[in-house]
Amino acid sequence: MSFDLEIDHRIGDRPIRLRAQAGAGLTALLGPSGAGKTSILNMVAGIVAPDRGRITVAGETLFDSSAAINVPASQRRAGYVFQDGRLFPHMRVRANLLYGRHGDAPLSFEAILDFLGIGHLLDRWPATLSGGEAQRVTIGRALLSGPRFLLLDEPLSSLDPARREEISTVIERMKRDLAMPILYVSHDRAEVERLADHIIPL
Amino acid sequence: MSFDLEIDHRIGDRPIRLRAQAGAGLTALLGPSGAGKTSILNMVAGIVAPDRGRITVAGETLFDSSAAINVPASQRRAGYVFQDGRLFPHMRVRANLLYGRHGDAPLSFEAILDFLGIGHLLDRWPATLSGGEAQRVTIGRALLSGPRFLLLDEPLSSLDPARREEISTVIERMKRDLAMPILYVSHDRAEVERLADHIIPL
Amino acid sequence: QQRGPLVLAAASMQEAMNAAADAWAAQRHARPVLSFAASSALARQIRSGAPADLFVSADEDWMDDVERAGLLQRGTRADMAGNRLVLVAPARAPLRLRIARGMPIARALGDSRLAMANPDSVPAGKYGKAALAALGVWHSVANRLALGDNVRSTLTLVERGEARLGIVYATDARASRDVVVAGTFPAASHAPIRYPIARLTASRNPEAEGFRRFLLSRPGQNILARYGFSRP
Amino acid sequence: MILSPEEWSIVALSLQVSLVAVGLMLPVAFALAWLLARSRFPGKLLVDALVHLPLVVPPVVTGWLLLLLFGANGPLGRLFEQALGVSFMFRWTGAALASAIMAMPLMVRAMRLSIEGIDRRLEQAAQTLGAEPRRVFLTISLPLALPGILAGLVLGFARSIGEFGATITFVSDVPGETRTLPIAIYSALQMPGAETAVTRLAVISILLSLAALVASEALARRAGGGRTNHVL
Amino acid sequence: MILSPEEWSIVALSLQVSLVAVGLMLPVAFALAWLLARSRFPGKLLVDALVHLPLVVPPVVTGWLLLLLFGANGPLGRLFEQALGVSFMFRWTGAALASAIMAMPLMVRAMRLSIEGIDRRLEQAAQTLGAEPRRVFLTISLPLALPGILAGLVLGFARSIGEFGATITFVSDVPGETRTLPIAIYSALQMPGAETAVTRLAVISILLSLAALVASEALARRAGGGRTNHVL
Ligand SMILES: Nc1ncnc2c1ncn2[C@@H]1O[C@H](COP(=O)(O)OP(=O)(O)OP(=O)(O)O)[C@@H](O)[C@H]1O
Ligand SMILES: Nc1ncnc2c1ncn2[C@@H]1O[C@H](COP(=O)(O)OP(=O)(O)OP(=O)(O)O)[C@@H](O)[C@H]1O
Ligand code: MOO
Ligand SMILES: [Mg+2]
Ligand SMILES: [Mg+2]
Repeated sequence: MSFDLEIDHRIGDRPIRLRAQAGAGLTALLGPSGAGKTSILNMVAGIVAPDRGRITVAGETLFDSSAAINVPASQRRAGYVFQDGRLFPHMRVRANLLYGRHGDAPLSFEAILDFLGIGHLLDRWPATLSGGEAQRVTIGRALLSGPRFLLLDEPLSSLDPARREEISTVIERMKRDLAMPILYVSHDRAEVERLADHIIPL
Repeated sequence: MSFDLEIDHRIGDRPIRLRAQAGAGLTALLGPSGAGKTSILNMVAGIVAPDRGRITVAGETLFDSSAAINVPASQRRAGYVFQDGRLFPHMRVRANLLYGRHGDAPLSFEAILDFLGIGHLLDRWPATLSGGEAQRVTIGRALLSGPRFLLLDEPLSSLDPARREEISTVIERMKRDLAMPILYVSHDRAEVERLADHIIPL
Repeated sequence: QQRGPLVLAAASMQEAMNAAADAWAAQRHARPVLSFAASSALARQIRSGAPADLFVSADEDWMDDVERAGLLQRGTRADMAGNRLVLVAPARAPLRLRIARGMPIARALGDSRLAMANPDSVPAGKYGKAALAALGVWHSVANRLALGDNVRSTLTLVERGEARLGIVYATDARASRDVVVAGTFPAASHAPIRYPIARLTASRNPEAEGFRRFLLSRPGQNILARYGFSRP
Repeated sequence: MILSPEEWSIVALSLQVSLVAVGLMLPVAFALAWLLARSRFPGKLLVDALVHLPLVVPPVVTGWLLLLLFGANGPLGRLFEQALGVSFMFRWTGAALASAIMAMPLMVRAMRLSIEGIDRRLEQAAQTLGAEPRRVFLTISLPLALPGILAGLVLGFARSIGEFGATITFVSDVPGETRTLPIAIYSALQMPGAETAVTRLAVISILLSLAALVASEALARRAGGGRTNHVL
Repeated sequence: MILSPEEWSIVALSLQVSLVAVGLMLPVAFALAWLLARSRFPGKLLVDALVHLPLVVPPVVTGWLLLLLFGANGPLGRLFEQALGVSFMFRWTGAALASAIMAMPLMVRAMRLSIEGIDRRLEQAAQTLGAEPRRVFLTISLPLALPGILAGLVLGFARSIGEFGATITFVSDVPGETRTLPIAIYSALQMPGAETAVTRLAVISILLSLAALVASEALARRAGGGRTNHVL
């Protein structure tokens, strides 16, 4: 099982409830805006603790309210590409990319610069990046942190088709060659159909 | 002529140069990430002054470096949907929506709440909105400001297909029924093909 | 070289005490370390166990306070200097007033105020109030006062002409070029003004007693007199 | 704790002085903070240094400078008297002026810090929505700087409630006009054995600024609303 | 302006006292600011009030309280003497302690303001990248709070350079140990006619803090880099 999720949570006045198991490969979370997709990624990443439930990724239990297990976010080794970027504004692009660097990174620094096309941005401050440039740096930062699984929240929105294609290829390679579990949020039907092995509707 | 653009600008070490004229309807700006699309919208909106050039929208000259014309952003009446949202964090959704309210708004407050599906969010703070919810509020705020033209920077990214469909319909209606000039940035080929009357490649 | 004794002295004695310390040092003694502050602050420091040698107070009350706390070496308290109280006016608007019973001080003030130190807390103010009361004019100025936290701030107000009259010590008036003495209060109109000195029980410096005696000796007294202090 | 009538009047005066001081300084400090945060101009460093001046020199020096400038014989003092009929000497207005000047650097710094933190892109967004500069300032910049404004108010008020040195040097201690809490406290501190009175007055001061603290926290919470995070 | 050897030693002492005071207070103030910004706990208001205390009560009262606590007979004074061999009375260490306490409220407020402005989502992002709390704090929170830390340092340093009332009340005016710039200024002010000396010393103070100002602005600019706007 890649993901075994059992989540009961209330955010504001909206209840979020999910029971899902997904096998190897890429699992797409599908649902309308506001359905709770980002909230679920946050819970799997360990940023938000569900009110109740259990979260198991690749056989490891990251959270279990009944057993009082809650692995800290810093030890979950999720490669989380946030919907809202969250580059560190006080570090240049290079420092952002290297922030979580980990020996186990599936791709080398150079390879990542290359396929994301961000080699020329290394000395820039995040505030000077265009929308798509910032998004690519965010993806690079997550991949360089040596993740055991990926949480991708609309990672390809605001990228041009050529770039999209390249990054999709890399994502496919990671799930195939590295057997990396991936939880993927997107509204693009074509994208989901191409990439997803499982779909969890919300 | 909807848009008559003649722009020479340097941002950081990247030169942005554009000569384009586009007739009535929706004009799509197409180009890879970092090509300068957002920068151009900023210049048309009046947030950034080009180093040199002329910007005319629907016959009105908003900027002309040779004639020292530079209409302030507040008087250009652009309905600008920013790539990065920019909701006012200290105002609730209602106040955000009404901030630029103008008698000439093409759609009533209720109609906008309705087709954007944000009626239930009126009393919420922007910080509690999901990505798609925030984006819809941003669109609503721009439409309610009684714009004479629209600047849309990837307005439909991070929206689910159903919502996307509805908003596309409204955008089409505005350009058709109100003859509103629209400058549109998107990477979604299908979207552009459906909506655009003219395409400016960058 | 051995450190000189630490002397805590009232701020108003600064120049005179410095001169005395220089003279003492010229006799091949270590120069005393002089520390000036308001007598109240010094007394509190002594009470909190400060390791000092001599205390010179501008005020008998604070010396009494320290004595009651048992912090004075028995038999070392003595009156070191005296002073006179004067009425001063700005040099730019000089004024002479015969200081006597029922003097027209209120009229002399006009719409201005009488600057003096706070009679509840500062010694110069205490003496000033007593003197005005003895002359029967306190009530005529009681609501026309500008009270300072020390003699120096009173002096400044008169120097600047913000107050037409002020009550300060003769030593202060003498040191300032911007005020003139309008009159000197009769010694009988207030309690004698005395600056007591004493050695503290915390004193360890072998030269402390020597310096104390020097201050009370004829050469020491002559130095103080140069700065306008009278014999106690 | 039951206050005596005299204590009440001191408290009332202190409040009046501090509120007027902080109230008057608020727009001035904000304007200075804005200028320092947003503009580059020759002499900016000088303005910055002048703003910090009352923090850097001891309060008595500030009081002395105020006396030179705003005394009845000072150039600005004359101006205010003639133009507005406002005089400062020995008046509560002078105490308020001294407090305001002493509070200035604290207020400016806090506000400047918040102004520098404003996300300029939000101001641009407001412009494109048709807001002219005035409206952008009032509805976007000002509310976004609110945390700094509140912090500045708290710091300024606390400083005012505690201001002593500049006030007494400038306008002296005139009961009912300039005898604020700290001046009363200082007088009491100079009297042996008046520690109880000091403590009472100090506790009153603390309670006053506690009230200000609570009020500001409540305001901050109300205004804070959902602002803890920026979104998208 | 050429300084006399005595003036040089006063400047050196002032710098030593202020730098030690601000340096020692920096971590304490940051910890307090962090606590007040991030935690909710019973008694938080009390801590907040205590932090503001040195601002609210007149400096002499703070000095008096320091004397009671840290004097040779005070409970904390004894503790420091026995545990660390550090004594405060009449020593520059006492002047530094007084300065640090007086600077505290300003430093805490400025830092707190910046800490409250930190975007928590960035700290979360760092966590998901494998950073444990310590690293998140050092690499994200601390640098993001830098503008407030710098503002706190400037305010604290300026306040230290100007601190007078608490210092003289606590550790008196001892040349070479506690005679900092403001105390020297005060001494000079007590002597009629010493206005030139006062002005010289005041100008030195101002130049010192101007230097601090310039240094902080330069630091802020260097650290600021591209931080003026948050992005995406
Ligand atoms: N301050 C700056 N210094 C250097 N380069 C800058 C600066 N600001 C922007 N740029 C560059 O200018 C280019 C144009 O940016 P712009 O935001 O207009 O791109 P865009 O076409 O909107 O891209 P995207 O589709 O990724 O949003 C980008 O390459 C960006 O990195
Ligand atoms: N503090 C809050 N109070 C009330 N409701 C909240 C709060 N925070 C989030 N919500 C709501 O929780 C729901 C789930 O949000 P979430 O961000 O998970 O949605 P999402 O599925 O990612 O949507 P999108 O596709 O638009 O990004 C949304 O409707 C949002 O408005
Ligand atoms: O010399 Mo004093 O103790 O200021 O009156
Ligand atoms: Mg989302
Ligand atoms: Mg863009």
